[in-house]
Amino acid sequence: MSFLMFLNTDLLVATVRLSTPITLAALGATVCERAGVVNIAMEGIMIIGAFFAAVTAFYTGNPWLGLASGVLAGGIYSLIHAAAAISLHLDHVVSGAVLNILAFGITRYLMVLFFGHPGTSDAIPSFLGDYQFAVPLLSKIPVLGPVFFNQTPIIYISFILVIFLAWFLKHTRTGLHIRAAGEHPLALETIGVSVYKIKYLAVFISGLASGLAGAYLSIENNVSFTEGMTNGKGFIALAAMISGGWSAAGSFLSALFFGFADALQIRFQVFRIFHVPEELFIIFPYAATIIAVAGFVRRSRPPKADGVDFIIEKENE
Amino acid sequence: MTGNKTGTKVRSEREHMKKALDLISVLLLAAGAVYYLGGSFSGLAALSSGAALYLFNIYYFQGKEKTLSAVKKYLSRLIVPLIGIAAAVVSGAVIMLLTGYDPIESYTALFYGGFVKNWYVAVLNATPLIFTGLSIAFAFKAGLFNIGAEGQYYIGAMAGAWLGFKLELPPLIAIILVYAAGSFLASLWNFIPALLKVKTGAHEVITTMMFAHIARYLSPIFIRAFGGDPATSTHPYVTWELPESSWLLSFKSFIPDANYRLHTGILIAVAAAFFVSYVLENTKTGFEIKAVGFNKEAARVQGISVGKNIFIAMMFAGALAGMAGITQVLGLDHKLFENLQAGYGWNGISVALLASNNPVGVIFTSLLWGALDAGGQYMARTTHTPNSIVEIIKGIMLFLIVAKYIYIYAARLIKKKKGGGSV
Amino acid sequence: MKKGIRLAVLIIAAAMMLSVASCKKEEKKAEEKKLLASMATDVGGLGDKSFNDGANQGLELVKEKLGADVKVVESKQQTDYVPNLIGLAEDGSDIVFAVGFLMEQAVKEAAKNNPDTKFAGIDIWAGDGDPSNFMGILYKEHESGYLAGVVAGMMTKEYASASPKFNDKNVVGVVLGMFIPPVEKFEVGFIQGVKSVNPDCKVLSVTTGSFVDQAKGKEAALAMIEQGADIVFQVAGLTGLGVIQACKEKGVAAIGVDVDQSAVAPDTVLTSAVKQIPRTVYLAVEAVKNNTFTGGTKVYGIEDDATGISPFHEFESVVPQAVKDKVAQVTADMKAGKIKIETTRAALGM
Amino acid sequence: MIECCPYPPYEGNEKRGIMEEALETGRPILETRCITKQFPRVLANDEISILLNKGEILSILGENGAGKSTLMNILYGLYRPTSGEIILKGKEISFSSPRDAIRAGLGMVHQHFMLVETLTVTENIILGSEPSKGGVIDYQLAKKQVLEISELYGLHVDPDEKIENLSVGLQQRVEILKALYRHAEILILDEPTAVLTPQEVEELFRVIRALRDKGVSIIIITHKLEEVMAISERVYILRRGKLSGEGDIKDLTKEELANMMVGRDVVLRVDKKGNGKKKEAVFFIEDLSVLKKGGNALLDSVKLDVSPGEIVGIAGVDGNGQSELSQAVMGLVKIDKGSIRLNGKEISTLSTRERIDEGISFVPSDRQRDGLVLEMSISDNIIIGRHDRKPFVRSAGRINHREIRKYAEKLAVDFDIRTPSVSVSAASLSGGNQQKVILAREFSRSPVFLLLNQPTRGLDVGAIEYIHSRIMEMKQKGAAILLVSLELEEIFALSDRILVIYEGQIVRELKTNETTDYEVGLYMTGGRKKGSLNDGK
Repeated sequence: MSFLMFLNTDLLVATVRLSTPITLAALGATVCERAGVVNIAMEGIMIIGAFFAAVTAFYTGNPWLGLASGVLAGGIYSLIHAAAAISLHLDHVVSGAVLNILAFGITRYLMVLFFGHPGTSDAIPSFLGDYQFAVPLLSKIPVLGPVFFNQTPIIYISFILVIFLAWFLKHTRTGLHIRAAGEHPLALETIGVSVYKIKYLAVFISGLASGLAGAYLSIENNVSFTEGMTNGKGFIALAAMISGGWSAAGSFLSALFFGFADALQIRFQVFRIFHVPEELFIIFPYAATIIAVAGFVRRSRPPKADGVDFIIEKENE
Repeated sequence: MTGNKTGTKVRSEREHMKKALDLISVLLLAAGAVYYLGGSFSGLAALSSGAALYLFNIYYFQGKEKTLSAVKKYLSRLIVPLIGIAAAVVSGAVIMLLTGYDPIESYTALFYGGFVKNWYVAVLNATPLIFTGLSIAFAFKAGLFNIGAEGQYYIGAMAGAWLGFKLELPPLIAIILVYAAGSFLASLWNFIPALLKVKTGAHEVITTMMFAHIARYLSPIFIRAFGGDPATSTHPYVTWELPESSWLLSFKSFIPDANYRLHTGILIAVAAAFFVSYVLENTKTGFEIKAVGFNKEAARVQGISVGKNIFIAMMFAGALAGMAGITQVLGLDHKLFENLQAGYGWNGISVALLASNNPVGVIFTSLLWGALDAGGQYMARTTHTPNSIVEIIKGIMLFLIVAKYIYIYAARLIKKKKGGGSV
Repeated sequence: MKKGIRLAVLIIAAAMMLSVASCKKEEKKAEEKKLLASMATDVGGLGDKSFNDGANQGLELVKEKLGADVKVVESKQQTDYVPNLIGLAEDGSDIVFAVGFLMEQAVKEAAKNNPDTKFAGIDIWAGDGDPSNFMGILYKEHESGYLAGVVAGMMTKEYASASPKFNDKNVVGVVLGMFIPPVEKFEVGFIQGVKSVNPDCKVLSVTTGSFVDQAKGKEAALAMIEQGADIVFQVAGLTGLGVIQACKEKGVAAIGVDVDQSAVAPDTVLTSAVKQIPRTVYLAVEAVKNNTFTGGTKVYGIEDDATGISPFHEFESVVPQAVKDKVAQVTADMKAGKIKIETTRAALGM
Repeated sequence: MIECCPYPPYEGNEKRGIMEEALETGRPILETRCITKQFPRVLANDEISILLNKGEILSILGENGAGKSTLMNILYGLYRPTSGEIILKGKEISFSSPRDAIRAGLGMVHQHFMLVETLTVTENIILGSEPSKGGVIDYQLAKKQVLEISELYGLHVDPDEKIENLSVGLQQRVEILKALYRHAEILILDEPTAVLTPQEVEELFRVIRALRDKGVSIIIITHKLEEVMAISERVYILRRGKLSGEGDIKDLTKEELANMMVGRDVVLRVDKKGNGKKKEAVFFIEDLSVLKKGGNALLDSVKLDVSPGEIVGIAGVDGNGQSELSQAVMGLVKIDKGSIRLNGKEISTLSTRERIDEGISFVPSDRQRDGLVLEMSISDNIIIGRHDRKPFVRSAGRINHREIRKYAEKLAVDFDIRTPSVSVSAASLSGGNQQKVILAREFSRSPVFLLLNQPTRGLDVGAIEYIHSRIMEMKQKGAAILLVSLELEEIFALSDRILVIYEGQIVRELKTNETTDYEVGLYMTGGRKKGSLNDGK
């Protein structure tokens, strides 16, 4: 058997599929942190997004409505983080941790209400995976064609979002304001832009993106919602964003790296290349991330005012 | 001359008496705590009489004002948490009503189950939480987020089980050695994250979390290595039982009516909390860690090594989280299960935050969390309310207690109202 | 502000009235003593589409057929096991089920302390020293796995032309959740079954490390399908839903686990390697009702109809008679004890 | 509405005619009436009424903490006044955010620049008023506009450069451009000269005058008397939140201004008597270089020495290697070359800890970032660095809280730290008292060598006087002192010798009494060809 026969296009396609939820959540986190709000709540927001996407798709039979409601639910849920961290001046990490805890309680509670049983939802009648679409011509390009141009809707959205958000941060007014809010919020406030509004917006955007990541899991990659189906992906996204140097493109590449490592370990198992316990394969992507962080990723700088509370009128001047 | 001498004598007598009374009240408090944690409610009586004696002591020797200010001091610390708990309970009730459950019946079951009926379960739940909570709180003090406490917990549990098998020593010595060596191994689990943090600046949130995943998947390999032959053993996916010499003492051995599962790990946890508190408040190491945590730059300028203290904090945090695993294995299970949903690392974050990273506070928040979990189970069993409502209530509680700014807003609002009304 | 307070007061008052009202209703309870059967799940909780749900279905069956009251409580952490089991006993249960091998120690303790209540443990073994009011229930998962393997082994090669779902690569796969005893027995049985009818067949195997990660399950199955697997056996709980989804998308066949999973994707699920937990739960309760309950271990297998494979449903016409005959023959041999099936990877030299 | 006389009688001011005169000319553009701002604990502004005429340069003079900045922040919409009104071009207005103020034609250059360091000049200038189509910024147009304005006012700066790569003077220029870009008719400059060299100050004044000639009305907030005299036409003086005087510059003397500002005569002259003749130097730096990651030098072959009882001043524009120099001395940055010796011992290989033990004390420039752990108590901040020494620690690393408290209380008295208790957090102190905590810590170690980096930054006159006197006391006691300061006034007031640092090199050594601030300023900006050190001697 050829030792490296699994290094094929399918590996890359699998990489993209595995990294999509991570990419989306990491993109959202990038916007959020560029505006100076630390976000560790992606895991919780994703699970909320996944749940509402599945519920809506289940009851309406329309996965596109499910997509919309999952995204929106993520956005709305993230506003709790915005309110807590920005208006109530709660430590951002604390607020994020609370949101993660709450999300699991809420979905479990609602599972029983909506489906009458916990665990996994009933299968939705139609899912976004049915809308796989090959871009004419482009999908014929060897290797890259199937990887980037013959995919399902949310995967396309994630590609577009990477480019869009990188462009958005660089070239739009709001993007400029977001970057300024994370570096020097007072400078922004003093020229008449409300820092609070910008931060709220950034958190909301991150919520939408994480909600989309959740929707991907429940109604595009699969056809039902399962409690805990995010399985730590939100935190991997956090790692991807940090090792991606707080940039859209960097987050995408880091997420791809993790997805690649994960796809690779599955193939290691399929080919049973090493005779060691399976758990060692499962560990592989995590270990690879540590090595990548230690070896390749240099000290990248977070936005200067990341996680710093912003209060305009000081109590004791 | 003589008068002066008598004065001194009287004073010293009073001093002695005060000291003696103080000692008695501390002993009462300690004994009460031990009994209460042992599941015996007679401990509550000892606790309250100890507290009363303490206050009486202040009143008798220092006067009314001091007493009042002491009472005030303790009450003012409690007021925000109590409001937060009350508000969360009310929000929970509203949710239950909206979704068709009976709040009064549910809460009765929740609190009766958590604090009375199954109080010993609350204590069992709290024991590992105190350790992981301490671990996270301690790292927070140094400005680090030990998000991977869960991983150190697994390492501690594995180390505890392994050493428990390997060390064939008399009981007490075996336990001490298991704790020492096991927590050392768990602290080593944080060595690479600490090293990377200091040398390359790699964020500890990434590294400790990745290491947590790794530890989690190592535990099944470990269990298979130390478990019986799956084909013949009675319990194939659990390790063998530890020799009794490495079991922790159970409360039943000195409180006859205690639940037989309740072990003295909780006392070790409480002692650890006081120890951590002591280290932070009264040692130069604690001083340096706090200085580094609050302001790295200023600490560096004063010749305090930031790297060294990050190392100390990470390793110590690892050891504390490891002790949670050790205690669970030596005290409760006496073997290592494949239990990948333990979640003690995660809940440790909650209890640490809830206690504002105060080590002694962690004891109380862990007990509260443990009681809510135990009560939630009781509630789910005796009523129809699903116990996921408890998770929601816990989340709301966390918000309302930690978001102190809510109270500042509220105070301002009330003030404004009053001000506006009078004009 | 004041309005807000008033509103809050109103809500609270309303809440109290409501609850008082509901309390009163419940006071008038029927006095007659019904049989009460109850269970405590392990930390996996309900909705695992595996043993917890299986036991729960058993209780539903009991409720329906024996008219008994049932009660289910979900455990959240290990420390909950004993209080939940004892609590259920104190609630007047006639029999309490402990579900999952993690609860072994707990259920034996509970049984010891509540000698008047019967206890049963799913996937738990009872030894000589164990109390007589405790019954351990084990299953021969490897038998189900073996039968599923026989079907897979034949369909992937000999009868591959029966449906476009199958190819000529002679490869099948197994996706595992976490590597725990019942999972291992299913897998090992499956491999032996495949090899018994198709010695050259390649059996791929991937452990995902989770019972809830659908995406991971799907990816594992896809990786196998890429390598030519045309039948994938999932032993991964909810993760397995992703496996079935992958097979559905790629147009290959899947084999379900624990319960008949045909309903998940009728056109994809060839059959399921089942484990009749509901039935065994029902039997245990029935024994209590008839006062025939005895302690010790009860190992259910093919002879009790507790293991085996589910009907082919939509594949009824696809699966040739030869395969059905073979299944029937193997089943008969198993019942007759003619087939020795290993239960561990170690025994297979893996 | 609270009744308030628009022209309250000022303490000791009889020259009310100007106000009325100004009103009569009918060209006031901005007016405040009885502005009061009450913070929870401080009355920052107490019924302040001022008036700005179109096209004039107005100064607002006052010490730190007199309420100048608060007043300007109210004008700019950052704070809302507790009471009082603002009248702009004859209409009463109320700003709810800076946006309103900007729309109304106000621009502000803050003392601490409101520039985002990672963004380019253009991005900073257009921030908040971006030329855009559908939310997309038209960078081409923006750049063109920026270039046009900088051309118009003669304020040249590279529009594509990042702020972090610009000198302070240029950053200020960007700030002014930012205001002009928004068509500011009224420009408020908050302490604009604080960090500039004399040459840069002159350049700034030229720009200000040019702006005035183009019709911009300007308010300068400052605590420097000389500047008020040099640039402005009219002045208001604030003291403790109240107006304490106002008038035409031509009618006022410096002494009168000083008196109105502080309430007493100020002598910013320190008795610079040395203690006898110069001793052998104890502190040497030779050939010291610190390289940036890219490779260019932050410090380039620096050589200097300091004798006991001597104060050597390092003059330079911010960002020319001062902070690297102090970091190198303290061992906080890796040095690439060179040696540092104290008392004949090489210390450049020692840790920070060991250097402190060798007798170096250090007052960092940023007291909140490098000097104090704000969350810790005053007593902890006083003993930090010696927290592991007897008597503050008993055996086995146990801290002796009683000793610490005793010691801190003693130093709090010695150094006049005003606080209810030494156990409150350092964050609760005023800036001056925070600085005293640092001095108490550092001076009480009886250092052989004392490194001071901007020891009086942002403090009011009283605190500056006090700190200067303590520094002179240390000199008398025989400490060798190296003083880094951006304020030439301070360098001249304290030091015996002046070293000028420019782009990481010591470009000149000058004797204080043989040079002028103008000459030093010239070297600070690299104005003269870099001569060798010996030229000065």
